[in-house]
Amino acid sequence: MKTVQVEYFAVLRERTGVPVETIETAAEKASDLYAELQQRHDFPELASLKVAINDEFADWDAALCNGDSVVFIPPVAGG
Amino acid sequence: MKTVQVEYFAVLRERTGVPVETIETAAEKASDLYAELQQRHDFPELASLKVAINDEFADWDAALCNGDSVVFIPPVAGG
Amino acid sequence: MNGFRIQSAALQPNVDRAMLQSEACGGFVSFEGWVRNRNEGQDVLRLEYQAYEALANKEGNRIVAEALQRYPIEHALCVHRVGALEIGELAVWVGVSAGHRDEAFRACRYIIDEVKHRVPIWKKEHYLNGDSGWVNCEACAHPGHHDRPPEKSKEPGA
Amino acid sequence: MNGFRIQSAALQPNVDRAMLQSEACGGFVSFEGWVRNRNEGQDVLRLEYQAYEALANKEGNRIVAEALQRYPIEHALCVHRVGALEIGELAVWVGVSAGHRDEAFRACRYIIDEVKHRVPIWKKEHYLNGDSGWVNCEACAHPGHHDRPPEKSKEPGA
Repeated sequence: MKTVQVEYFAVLRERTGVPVETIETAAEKASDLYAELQQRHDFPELASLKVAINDEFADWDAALCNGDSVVFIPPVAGG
Repeated sequence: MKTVQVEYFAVLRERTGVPVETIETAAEKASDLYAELQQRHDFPELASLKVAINDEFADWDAALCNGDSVVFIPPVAGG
Repeated sequence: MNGFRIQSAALQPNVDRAMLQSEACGGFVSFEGWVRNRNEGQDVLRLEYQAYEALANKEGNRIVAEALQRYPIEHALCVHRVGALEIGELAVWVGVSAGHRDEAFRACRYIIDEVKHRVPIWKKEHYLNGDSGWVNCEACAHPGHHDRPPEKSKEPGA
Repeated sequence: MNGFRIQSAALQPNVDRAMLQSEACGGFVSFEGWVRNRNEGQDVLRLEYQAYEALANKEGNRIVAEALQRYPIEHALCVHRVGALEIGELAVWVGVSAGHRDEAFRACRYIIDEVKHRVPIWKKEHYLNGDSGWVNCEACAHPGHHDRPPEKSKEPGA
């Protein structure tokens, strides 16, 4: 088990009701963690999202380490 | 013979030394008038210029009428 | 004075524009994104922008650096607002100064296009009919949340 | 608030920009032409713009009308300065507001390109070395008038 910090934005923050969670997880990869949270919070399908680990874009296959900060990124709409 | 008013801009005004002249001329066409003035004022070749009659772009072949106002237009450089 | 920045205070294009001036520059192009009163056929009351600031600043600064590398320009700056915005307010400003106008136009266009596609900033529209929705998020529609119907558009906004 | 205008007073882009705002517009693009300190390899001290105002206003307004017809934009305005200008001063300003940014960029570019090619306005540059010359006038070079050498460029300036 590892501990990661997950910060939520936009639709994800609306679904969770909190901006940030500290999570104990057995997830190996970012995509595993998303699947876990998707069930709990009724998140949208992964296909339309990106992920950032420690404030940098990452692959969904990237390994999660203890203490990582993770952000799931729904489709952006700046400007 | 007809009387036309010719207004000068840019390099042409520098060559004539005056912004406007009233000219008695036998010139039939705008190009004839330019040829006449070119000799008197050492104007550049006609090919690079345009002409306006009564504040509208005109053909060099346009007939001149008594009382017309004529402007010869060197290459523009606004902006 | 090059880069990207996020702020919650109202943008001041005059102040930022002055920072891009240079005696070597003959051309300056700026883009302003304003909050419209309609989008996708719905009457919009107000907007809310949210940013993942740490990554948005990184990605925004990368985009401006790319523009400076691709085009022979002098200065380039992009400022994006976050928080609650009213109709007509300025949401994003891009300014580019260059020796010649062609490069200024192209670099300005590059920056706003890339910012809209890549920078993690989200926009929630609040509609006249009481609904609201996160723009461009087809997957966000959710019965019971008063989100608007899924969007078909792949192009992010104006 | 659409059109073209010439003025000898300093341009005020903020004032004109405010006239183009509309709640239906999501995008605004502006171009500014500044007086550069160098052109075609020579150090420029100052500039002098001269306009054939009656025809310049007609042609300028035609160009803006063309832009409004060609592109789905809301407002378009171009203001050109005449008289003596110092380095760094604003010589021409174009502003375009539109529902979407693509049209605003394209219409703004169209207007400045056409204005530079078609509107009877002339620019005289005064150089550090004491020479001066009417820009773009290849035929204007004239021994004894301290005009600069003929230009090869067919493209009118920045």
